[in-house]
Amino acid sequence: MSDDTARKDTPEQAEFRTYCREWLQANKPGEPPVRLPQSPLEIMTTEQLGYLQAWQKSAYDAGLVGCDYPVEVGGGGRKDCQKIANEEMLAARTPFLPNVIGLGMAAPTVFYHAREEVKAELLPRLFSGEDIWCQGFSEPGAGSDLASVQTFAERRGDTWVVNGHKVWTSLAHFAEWMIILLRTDKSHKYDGLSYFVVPIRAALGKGVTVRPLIKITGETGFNEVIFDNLEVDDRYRLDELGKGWQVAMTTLLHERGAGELQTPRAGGMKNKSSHTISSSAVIELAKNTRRGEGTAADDPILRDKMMQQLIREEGLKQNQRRSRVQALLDHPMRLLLQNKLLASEIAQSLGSLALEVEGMSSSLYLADPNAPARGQWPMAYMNSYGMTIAAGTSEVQRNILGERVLGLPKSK
Amino acid sequence: MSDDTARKDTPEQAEFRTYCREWLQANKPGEPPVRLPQSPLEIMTTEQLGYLQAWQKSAYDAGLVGCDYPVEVGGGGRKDCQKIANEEMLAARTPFLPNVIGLGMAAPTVFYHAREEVKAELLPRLFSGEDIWCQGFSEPGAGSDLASVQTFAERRGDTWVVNGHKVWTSLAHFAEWMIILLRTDKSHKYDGLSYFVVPIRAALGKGVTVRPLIKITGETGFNEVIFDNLEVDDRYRLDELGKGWQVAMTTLLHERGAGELQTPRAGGMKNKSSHTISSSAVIELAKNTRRGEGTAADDPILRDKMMQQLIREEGLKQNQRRSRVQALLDHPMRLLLQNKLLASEIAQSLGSLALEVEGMSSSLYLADPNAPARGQWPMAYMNSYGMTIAAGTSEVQRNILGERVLGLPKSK
Amino acid sequence: MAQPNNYGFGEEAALLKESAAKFFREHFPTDKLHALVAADHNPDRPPVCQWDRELWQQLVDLGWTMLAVPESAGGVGMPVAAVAGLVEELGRAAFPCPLLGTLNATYVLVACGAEGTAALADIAAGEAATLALTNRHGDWNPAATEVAYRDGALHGTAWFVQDAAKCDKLLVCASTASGLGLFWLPSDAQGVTLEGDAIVDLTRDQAHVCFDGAAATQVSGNALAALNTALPAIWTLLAADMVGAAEWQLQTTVEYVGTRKQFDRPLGFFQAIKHPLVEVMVQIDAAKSLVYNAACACDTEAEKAAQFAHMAKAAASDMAAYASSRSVQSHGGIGFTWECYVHLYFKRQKHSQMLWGDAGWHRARLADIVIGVAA
Amino acid sequence: MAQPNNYGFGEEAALLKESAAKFFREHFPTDKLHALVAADHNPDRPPVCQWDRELWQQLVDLGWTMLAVPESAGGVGMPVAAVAGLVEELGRAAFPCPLLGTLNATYVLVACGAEGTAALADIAAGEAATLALTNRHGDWNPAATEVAYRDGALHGTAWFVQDAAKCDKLLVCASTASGLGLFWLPSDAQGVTLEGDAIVDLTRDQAHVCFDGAAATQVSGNALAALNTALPAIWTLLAADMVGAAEWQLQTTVEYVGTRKQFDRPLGFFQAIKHPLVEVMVQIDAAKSLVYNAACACDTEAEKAAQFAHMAKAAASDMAAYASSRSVQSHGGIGFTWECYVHLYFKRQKHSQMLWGDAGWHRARLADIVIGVAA
Repeated sequence: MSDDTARKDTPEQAEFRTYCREWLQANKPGEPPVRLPQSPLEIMTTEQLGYLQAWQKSAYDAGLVGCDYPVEVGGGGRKDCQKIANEEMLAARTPFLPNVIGLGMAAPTVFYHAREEVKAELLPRLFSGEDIWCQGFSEPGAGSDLASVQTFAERRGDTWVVNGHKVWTSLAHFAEWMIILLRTDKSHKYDGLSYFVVPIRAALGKGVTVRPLIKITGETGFNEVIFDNLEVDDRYRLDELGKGWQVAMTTLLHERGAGELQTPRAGGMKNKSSHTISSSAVIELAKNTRRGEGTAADDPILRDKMMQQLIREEGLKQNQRRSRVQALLDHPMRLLLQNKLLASEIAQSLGSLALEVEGMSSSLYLADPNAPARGQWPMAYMNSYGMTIAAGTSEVQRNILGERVLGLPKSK
Repeated sequence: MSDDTARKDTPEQAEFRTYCREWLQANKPGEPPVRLPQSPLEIMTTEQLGYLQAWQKSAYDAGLVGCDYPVEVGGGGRKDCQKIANEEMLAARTPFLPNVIGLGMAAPTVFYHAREEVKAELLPRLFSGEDIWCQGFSEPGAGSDLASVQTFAERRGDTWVVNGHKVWTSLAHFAEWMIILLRTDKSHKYDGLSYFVVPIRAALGKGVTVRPLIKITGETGFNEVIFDNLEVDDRYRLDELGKGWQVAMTTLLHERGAGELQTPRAGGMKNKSSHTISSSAVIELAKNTRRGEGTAADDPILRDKMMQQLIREEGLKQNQRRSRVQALLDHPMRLLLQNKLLASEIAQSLGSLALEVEGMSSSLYLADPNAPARGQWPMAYMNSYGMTIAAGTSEVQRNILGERVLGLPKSK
Repeated sequence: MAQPNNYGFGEEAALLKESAAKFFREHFPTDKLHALVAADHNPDRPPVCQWDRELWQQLVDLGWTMLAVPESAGGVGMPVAAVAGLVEELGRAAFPCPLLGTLNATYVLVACGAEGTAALADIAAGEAATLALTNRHGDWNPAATEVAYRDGALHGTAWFVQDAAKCDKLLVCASTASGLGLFWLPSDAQGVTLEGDAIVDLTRDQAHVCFDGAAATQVSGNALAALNTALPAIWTLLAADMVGAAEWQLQTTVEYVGTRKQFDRPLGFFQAIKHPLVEVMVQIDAAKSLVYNAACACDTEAEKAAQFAHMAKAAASDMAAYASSRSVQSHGGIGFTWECYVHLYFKRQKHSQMLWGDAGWHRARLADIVIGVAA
Repeated sequence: MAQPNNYGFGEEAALLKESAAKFFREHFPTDKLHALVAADHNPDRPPVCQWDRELWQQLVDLGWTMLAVPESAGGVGMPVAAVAGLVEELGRAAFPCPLLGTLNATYVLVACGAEGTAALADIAAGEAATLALTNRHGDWNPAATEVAYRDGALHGTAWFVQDAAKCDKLLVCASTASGLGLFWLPSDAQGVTLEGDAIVDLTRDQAHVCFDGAAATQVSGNALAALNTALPAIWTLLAADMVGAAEWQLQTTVEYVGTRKQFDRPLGFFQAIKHPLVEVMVQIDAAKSLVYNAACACDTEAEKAAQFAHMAKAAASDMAAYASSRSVQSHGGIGFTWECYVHLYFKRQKHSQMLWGDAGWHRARLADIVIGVAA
């Protein structure tokens, strides 16, 4: 980190930063034994997962994960220290934390809306990564339009009986728990929704079936989950009956990085083989790609496109920086709500540019020894559509921005 | 014309083509005494109009205008000969015909929907160009949404009393007659519309006021027309009461070149000073624009953009050619309905490209002696917004294509 | 000479296009394609060649592989415009087969004149062929070939050879003592090894072909002249394939968004979905019009053929990228799954975009013709 | 050295930006601008300089023209980041005045070191200045200047001089016996003729300045060094002006489409209108963020200043083109009329896009820095 960042630390943060730095120097894991996926959502093998879970556990035990949560729920009881840990883990180029849905979406939602004893029961193993979490919002009939969730929970005394079908549930095949949006009342669209946490692994064959969905890349990694009379204790309901939509907002807000609590983040470690997804990687690719007499990096049109890409990336980066400078902001959500749209579309144009740089070699895929960058670019380009579609398509993001920020009339 | 085209002529067409060629050789007007506008809708001075009216009159007297209309209404009584005349007039690079709204929109509408005696009264002087026509569809509150016309016609026996406000009426300041969409019934949106022809020049000060509107280019040329108790005889109503919307469709269909009757067209003549609006003109511009050591035509990025432009132009041209090859068509309107959208957007990107080629010199406007191409490109670029907005914005065109051709559900 | 108004696309051509459409509709619906090529989803899957040999044989028996072979050489001698109609339907079906390669070889052999007739007879006899002239960098300049002809045999490797595993013959561009030559040989000849590539596109196979002293018949001593004559038709037919594939993408997507509901409306109600699909249609139509214009130029206006073919392939490549992108995006989550057919065309189009030069490559060459070579 | 997280945009800067916003809101609403510059619509109108001298004087009295002058030279010595905030508000008001020119001259003079101090004193004393270094082809490479200094006087013509008619002083780049030099002289000096240009932009004046043996004070013998130091700030401030102008375009258009009804709905209901305006906002925000990043680099990270300023101006130019286009299109027919204010900003933005290099020019230079000069 730049000293400048350090300069702004509180005494607690400064002391904690030093601690993190020293611990990471001593304990950062070495070169992984397996090819690491590009993100936690692409974890495909138990080898990958095992290696990453071990890392999260050690980071948690050292106090680098969940620092800002109270001690009672398994947190570190510190103040504004997660960002310090994140900065140091990123600087140290550690592996990423595998329990990404748990840390980014489930933890804050459970923390703000679950009963005390449930928090104490679930959060420690979530922070340690021992329990992987997944999310059950989307359904075959409810994609962008979350509120039309049909999966139904019927009350039987203190038990709920769940029937229905969730899709795009990343990590479900590894998950112990799922945060889930359920319909408890068919007569109201929004107020008929309630929010639960439900067991997955423990209930396999006992009301829960997990089927892998295959992406257009050929990768597995996300799933459909079918509920057939799964019984869930009422204690696992979050907040009041019919308040599911409001609870889901907590989840989505934190997913977009717009929530109260800092999500624990680590990463930066790459296999020697693997490549980052950024314009600088494409520039490197171009420098190493022969074009006529020279390289693709000499082609004026590709140079122009690579600079357009670089400028868009820097713009997003500077948006995130400016979003913390009050005097240069108007609408509070204006920049935050752009993050997902920009990140996903920048990734998409980057992928398409990389294929243009590779030219005919972009036809070569993972298993081809002659594929540039081991065929990651065609895969990255295809995966970018997961980003522009999942968690609210780009079209929905633009509606949200037009309506919430610009105040234009609703399009629905 | 290519011999190939000639090869396809019927005997009547072949004989008429020869006649046109000979007449044009003998009677094509010489270099105009005034700067010609880029299109009839930009006619600003009576000098320009006078010169062009004289030309239309002589072409009409020679039988080159209105050839396919029956003799009774002042036409030539020929079959499929207007296209021959058009081809020959274009090939001969004559001036264009000034009464463009009359020929393209009013004539077919009057012909299909007016009473016999009204046709005989109005069409001859329309064809000859002695009477200039204008169109009164748009209103301050009815732009793209034509059907919300408010200008009201109240019946008093055989007379209609018109009150209201029309805008974007090109040529109104020269016009003798206006085709106009009026509301005759406030209780039905579509069926409450009726279609009339109303006098303009004769009624100035007697119920009609014409005010010039100024375009963002600074040019005048279109107007707003205010009706204050203008009295119109019922004979000037076209078709039945409440059928205005259907009649307007005849007008718009012919405006889009999708109608039964071929619109008389001429043109191609340029002042020595004036420049065409096409990618080849921009390529010329680039060749004559210094850039560093070379010219703008050596800049790879500009070359790429100029070729994109050229390809779009050729694509539109080939669309029009393919639209007459049945075996290569599916939906009958699919290509025709794209014409306006493509032509206007191609003109817009062309203008913007020309400014990029000119660089800092694009800051110079008409009166500047150092302005490239006499400052026509900044003006052309600005005028292109007239094209993407008028007669149904590009947004509306896309709705029409999506709904009528692709069969997608209506967006309204 | 001027082009005929109707692109020379007469009744015979219309009939051929219709029967091709009918043939693929009946014999090769998309679910059959998916079952044939998408059984194994593993992204690490090794090189593989998946096609329906019987169906291909029917296509050969229909005479479609010899359409471009002149009657003098025992073929049908159809104009490029008519062949483009057939290829458009082939693209719409994304039918995995060596037809394009065979047609490409045909045009090159025709341009070789007398020396090419024997080889053309093989094609007229129903053999499939493909071109081998690209180097490891995917350079489309034939002079960059890595294959050399010496001592009566070919040495070196040709890269990015399309549908190689489906072909009986190879038409190879190789450097010789006296410039670039073209050579004809069986793909299973002594000294020829096909190294399959592991590619993204599931509807094609691709290989780099290693020549280690393979005997071959020279069919031209002036490869550049022959190729320059033939390439416009080659570019045009690939563009026709892309137009057909894009029509499938548009139609399939329009059907989906017309029925799939979100926010209590069919997706197609929303202009954010509708207008991009209109733009797809607009781009398809321009590319299609440019394809038949280029084809017609190949048939009747040779001096304009290259210029118009550059336009057609450039337009088709940009169009295909956009059509593919919208086909997946408009399908939403389901479009991101292997089960949904759109990825088959998405991948085929990506491959076609780069094949025989991407949009920028063709525009750069067009500029050299229209503007003149840059100072 | 690293940049401060907040761009060094502290309380003082925030205060300045607010007071500037307030000043223009109160003293120069858009109707006042329209009345001032749009009285004559004639497209053939001769060159003209229209501005509000009194209001400019108030701005001078507020000390805003000497903000960038170091305290040592009698100025305020504000960081570029703070000045950018002021210029953003100036752009939002499209206020016709020579502030940008004066700031540009200031940064160049500061970079001239000791030789520049006397000239800086003129600016600190409230004089307005502008740069004169472009040739007739609008080449942004100062070495291409057509002005030469010989026998103690300037000869030749400087083109595309901004707001020349509003300035007291000129800062001229001229070739000398010993390389490129910078010269300072009164704009009404003996031997100086301002030839006004007839320009599209109604909110600026522009001239080509003819020097015919005009005496001038040399302020630098190494113009390139001084300009290379100053240009990043110059590019950044112009980009800030464009961001402010675009915020006006966005806000004005959003208000219009929120009220104007078509098909019984406010225009803004339609995604074909809404989503492009969202895209305008997204592009404004990226440009704005890049502007303050570049400004901060000018203040604290000189070695990155050029790189970040190229990004800012490139992003701002593309953004301005799009924002202008959507502002007119979304207004429909009314947006195409002289009466509607949007054309004032449309034209100012078009001018700014080209001024000091368009997007492509800046990206090409950025590429030389980031990728290295092409082989």
